[in-house]
Amino acid sequence: MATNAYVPGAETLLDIYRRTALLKANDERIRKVITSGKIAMVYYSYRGQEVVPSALSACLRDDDQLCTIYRGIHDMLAKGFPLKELWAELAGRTTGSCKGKGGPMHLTFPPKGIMVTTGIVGSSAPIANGLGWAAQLDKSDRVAVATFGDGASNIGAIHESMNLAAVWKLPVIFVCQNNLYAEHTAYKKMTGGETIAARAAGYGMPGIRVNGNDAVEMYAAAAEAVARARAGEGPTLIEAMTFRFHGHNFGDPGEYIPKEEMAAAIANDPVPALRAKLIADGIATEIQLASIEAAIEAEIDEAVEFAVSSPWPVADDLRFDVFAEEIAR
Amino acid sequence: MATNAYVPGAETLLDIYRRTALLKANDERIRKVITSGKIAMVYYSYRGQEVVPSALSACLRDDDQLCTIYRGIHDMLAKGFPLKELWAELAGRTTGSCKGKGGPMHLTFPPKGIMVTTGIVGSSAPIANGLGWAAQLDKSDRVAVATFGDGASNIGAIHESMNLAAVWKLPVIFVCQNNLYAEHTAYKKMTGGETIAARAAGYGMPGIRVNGNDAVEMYAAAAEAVARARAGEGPTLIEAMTFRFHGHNFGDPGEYIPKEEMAAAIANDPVPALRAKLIADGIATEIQLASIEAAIEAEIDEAVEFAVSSPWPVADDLRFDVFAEEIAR
Amino acid sequence: MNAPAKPTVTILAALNKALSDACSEDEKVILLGEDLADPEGGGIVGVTRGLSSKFGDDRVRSTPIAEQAIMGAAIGASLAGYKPVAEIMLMNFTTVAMDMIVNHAAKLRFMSGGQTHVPIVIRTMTGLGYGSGGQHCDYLEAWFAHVAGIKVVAASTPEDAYGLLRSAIEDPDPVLIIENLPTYYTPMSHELPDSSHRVPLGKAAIQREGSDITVVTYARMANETRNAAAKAAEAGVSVEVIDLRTIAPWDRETVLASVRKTGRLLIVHEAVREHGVGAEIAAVVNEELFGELKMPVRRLGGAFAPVPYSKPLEDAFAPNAARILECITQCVN
Amino acid sequence: MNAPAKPTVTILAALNKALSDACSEDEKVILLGEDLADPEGGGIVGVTRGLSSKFGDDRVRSTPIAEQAIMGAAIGASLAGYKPVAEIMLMNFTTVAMDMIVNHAAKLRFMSGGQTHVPIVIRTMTGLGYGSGGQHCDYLEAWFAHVAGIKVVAASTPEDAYGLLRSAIEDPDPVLIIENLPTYYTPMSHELPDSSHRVPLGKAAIQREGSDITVVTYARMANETRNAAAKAAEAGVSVEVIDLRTIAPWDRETVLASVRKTGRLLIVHEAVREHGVGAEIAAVVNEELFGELKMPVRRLGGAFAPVPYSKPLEDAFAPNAARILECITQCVN
Ligand SMILES: Cc1ncc(C[n+]2csc(CCOP(=O)(O)OP(=O)(O)O)c2C)c(N)n1
Ligand SMILES: Cc1ncc(C[n+]2csc(CCOP(=O)(O)OP(=O)(O)O)c2C)c(N)n1
Ligand SMILES: [Mg+2]
Ligand SMILES: [Mg+2]
Repeated sequence: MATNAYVPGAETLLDIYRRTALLKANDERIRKVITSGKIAMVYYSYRGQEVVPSALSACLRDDDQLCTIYRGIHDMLAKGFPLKELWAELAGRTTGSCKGKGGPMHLTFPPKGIMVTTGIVGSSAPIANGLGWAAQLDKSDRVAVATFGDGASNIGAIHESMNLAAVWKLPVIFVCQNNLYAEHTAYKKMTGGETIAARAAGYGMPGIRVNGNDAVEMYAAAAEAVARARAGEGPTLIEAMTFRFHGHNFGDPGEYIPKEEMAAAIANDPVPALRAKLIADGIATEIQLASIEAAIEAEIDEAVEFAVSSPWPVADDLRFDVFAEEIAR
Repeated sequence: MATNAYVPGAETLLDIYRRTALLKANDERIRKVITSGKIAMVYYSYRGQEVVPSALSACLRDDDQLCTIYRGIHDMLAKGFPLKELWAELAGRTTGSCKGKGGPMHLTFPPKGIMVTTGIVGSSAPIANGLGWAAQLDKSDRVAVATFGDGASNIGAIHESMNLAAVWKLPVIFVCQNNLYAEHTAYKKMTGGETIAARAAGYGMPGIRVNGNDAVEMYAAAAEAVARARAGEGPTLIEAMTFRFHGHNFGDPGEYIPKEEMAAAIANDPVPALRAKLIADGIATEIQLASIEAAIEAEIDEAVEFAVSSPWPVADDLRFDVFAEEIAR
Repeated sequence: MNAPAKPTVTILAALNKALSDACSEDEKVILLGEDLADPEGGGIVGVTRGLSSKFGDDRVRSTPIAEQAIMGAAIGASLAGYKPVAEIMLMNFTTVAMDMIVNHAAKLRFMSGGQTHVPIVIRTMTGLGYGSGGQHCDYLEAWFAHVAGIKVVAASTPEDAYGLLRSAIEDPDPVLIIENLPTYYTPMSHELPDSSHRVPLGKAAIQREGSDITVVTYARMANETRNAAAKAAEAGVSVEVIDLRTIAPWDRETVLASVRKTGRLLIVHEAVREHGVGAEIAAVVNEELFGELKMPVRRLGGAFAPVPYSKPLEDAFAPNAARILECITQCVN
Repeated sequence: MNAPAKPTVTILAALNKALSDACSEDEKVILLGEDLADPEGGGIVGVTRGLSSKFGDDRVRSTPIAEQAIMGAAIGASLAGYKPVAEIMLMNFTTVAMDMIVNHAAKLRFMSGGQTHVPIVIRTMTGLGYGSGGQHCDYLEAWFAHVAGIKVVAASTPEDAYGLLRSAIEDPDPVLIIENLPTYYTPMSHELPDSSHRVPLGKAAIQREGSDITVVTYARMANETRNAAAKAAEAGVSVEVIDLRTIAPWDRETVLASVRKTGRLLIVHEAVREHGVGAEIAAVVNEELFGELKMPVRRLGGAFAPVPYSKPLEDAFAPNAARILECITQCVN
């Protein structure tokens, strides 16, 4: 599926791996920290989906902008969300990127283009269009990315957004992370039509389904879509096939997923697969990768420590950031 | 495009013509009555679109149910809305089908299956699904029809409805009357993709674009869709190409429509075309048709007279029909 | 002497039984919503658990994530004689379905001149305390109360949850039921309500009689108010606690009679205070009992802010028993 | 003696000039909405006529019929430094875009801890009198007033329409502007406002001073109230007319000062009275001026019903000058 123009080189693959390793380690740490009781939070694990945003972000610049969803910490970390501000926000502290007001479902970090995280299914896409419109007006070649899930594909906002983006030829990339489940509901059961990607044709927009767990394939699709958008040729829909290895949110045992389906997915865990490929292809050595991974763990240690030792907000903070002016008591 | 199974016979064609003649005469009368100042109302002329619902309704029974829109009096009359109750409602009288509370945008007449008329773009479709679900539960072979415009195709509700209907295999027929304009906006300008019909594929649903002004073609598409729905084989999207000969609503001069486009459409007025075909094919004589048309005029005369001589509602009527119980003052 | 048996029955169980009994007694009752059927776990908190297995997946259906389609399907089926109970998982998600609820469900009876009506129930849930943040914990009852043609109810006990839901299903008009996440799981009663139990819509409950001050409230705040009232009693303050149960139309007679007696009124809800339902109640009581009040009507409500994430902020957002008690104490002094 | 020249300037013209001036002065101002650009007629009532021709169709864009997409595009562009003015043709159509407005536009500043903000304006219109019926004439300002993070304004004169719109565009937070269909076309002023004219958000206007009773109102009802007040004056009753102009946050100081002076308050709006913004104003005034009022705060509002079609019903739905006068007369006697 990958055209030659968009084959990732060795350096790019290593870059992608670096991101996936960070994402995987971070997810594992979050679940550990929740289990230990150190930080309480609502958490939507992305374990298993790491390659999608890692390969995508390898095609993006800091000024490219992202609208993501509650299950989006992988998208953000891949795009460069700094760990300390992330963890402090998860811990609800004033040092968090959102001063503790947003939390895991509303993480924001504009310096890296992380503009909106929404807890409302489907609502990332309409806003990404506006970011794309602004890029057009600015005559910038930056792009906007909207990520959302397979379940979100059936909601009205997504339809309206894809049509508008097509009609206005917006530099927007719609990335549907099809992990085959929407909460407890299987993809097949709630989706008319075989693929989400096929719906793009109805808007006169290119749509492609790829194995999102394959770094090469995902990179090729993303790079092509980004190039199209930067060139002013309009939006693309990428349906990235993937899987989540945990329940919908932390605490959901995921009993609705057949055991064999889960086992097969885990057997194809994309992160060790990419790791093995790097070594097999001679792109990196075991020692190099282990040292990358160790550095990541250390960085996370530091971020967690920073977070839990930061101050809590106080009730009076509710008066600020509602409007530019403060709210009188 | 018509398969042999769904070619309308002579009687059916005459039946379709009878409806189109009624629709055309009724539209002309409404505009005349408004111009004369006899009745004031908001009015969305359907002149030019008569064949679509006439051919469709020739495939429907009284117990089949319809959700239509503000530009929907043609849909309703074709389905059997009685003229007196219609005109009295347009005139805002207590004898109107809705006691004067609904008006032209909210006409309702359940005995003929006319269940909902909505002024909100796109909102006919979600409700039609519920009527379809009820038919399924009743193990009835009745069907539900949602009509809407080309502009409505780009709103979220339509997307959600088509997907749900496909997934639940509902006996629903989605009829998009593509008159090439949404208010002042040309179809091409606001629609991603070549046709609306093509979007059906994205839901795994049959979708067909037909010349809605051609009784034979429209009938064939409608009959096939209705047969499919009655057989439990699920929904169909029909994109019926047509045109409106007047502005969006009464008073809109329609300046955004290029003169040549309008002239060409009027030159192909579907009602006289069908009339001429009936005579040419020997299905009816000029005398027969003229007598049908004269009877229609007389019926409309009577309805208008009934309407304007009926009593007005009084303020106290606002306390009723909000809930089943009356509202205290 | 034996210790009294611990309560075991929760609001969750009462709602589940109400839906089950309604489905058993009337085959026109049908259910739909995201993840609602048993293959999808019987609802994300389990209110509908077991029902699709019992009543079939024609009548109890999981849906795509498409709230407009959900509401439309409910409205349409109701027009054809069914009594759909539609779940909008969280109250914030009603924002994508307001057209269906407000322009259609609430108005079709009127706009059709009474030819059609929309006997649907919309079950939805909200509630803070779990760190869900700004888009999952809104209290929007005032919006719906402002709309003619739809009723709004909320329960604070298993008995009321059962009785209100059964009455709502039997009501010929649309009813919005607001469930409260943190109150689902608290064992409060000893027995599940009998299938004949009903709570009439429009009738408040005097949950505690008192003479010094009336507190009008509903949903989770009724529990907090009961606790505050118990504490106040220890300090010699006699609080009358009125749980509205039906938020719209609210029970003016019961509220006015109580305030006529006590001369003092405090209204408590979690929703943002400004333009909340407390405003309407305050306006009416002031109008009806002008000159009869011992103090101005007071209101406690949520902060004028989105619901925040961080625990100390979340805790500060809404009233609780301690703050209600403090306010009661101020009022009577 | 010459007859005074007839006024020629309408609210419509003032709005058009405000948008044009804003676009001229700040290239970050952009407009979008259905049928908004000149090839589509410059808006269905012409508020944006001429603007796409003047400022280009990159900045002034017609959209598909897709209110969620419209609002999303406005929000996104504002996050990237623009000042979008989005039109939602009629207020009832906000019901399909409430998620974007309430969960996103109003909350992003707060949820991002102030990192982002949403300086958008939403222009919408409503108003009865044309027989549009139940789905085209709702007055939903109370919904938005209940939401922290969005401001709500409405003008009753060309000067205020101009000044409020300019201020709204310059405001760093989302502002909803409610225009009123029947008031667009009435010539009310002699000159178009100067481009420096602003009306600060949050400040009411005392449109007529008086000593016997205060009437607080806004939008079309301000016009009706001015007429009623003039008639009342003939009968010797001195009415102070306050046009809120900003409905949320409303100008408590001005209202309280006036009611402190007159001792009487009537609130008038077209929106359904129950749970309308009048309820909040009544609640606050009663709380702040307890014991200082000569009569209970009264409210006139729309009937508790959907907006009806038939002329006599439509006429009966909302207050008008005659009913306001009647109520004023009752109040002062
Ligand atoms: C409008 C709306 N409806 C329902 C929900 C509840 N909800 C949260 S996540 C989710 C499932 C979404 O599934 P999908 O789009 O596949 O994304 P995934 O969680 O698999 O990443 C649902 C129904 C919501 N947040 N917003
Ligand atoms: C949700 C919503 N947005 C906007 C409108 C205003 N409006 C009424 S009709 C119309 C055009 C609809 O065009 P189309 O769907 O093609 O139907 P037609 O009028 O051509 O029959 C618009 C924008 C509306 N009624 N509802
Ligand atoms: Mg999914
Ligand atoms: Mg059209």
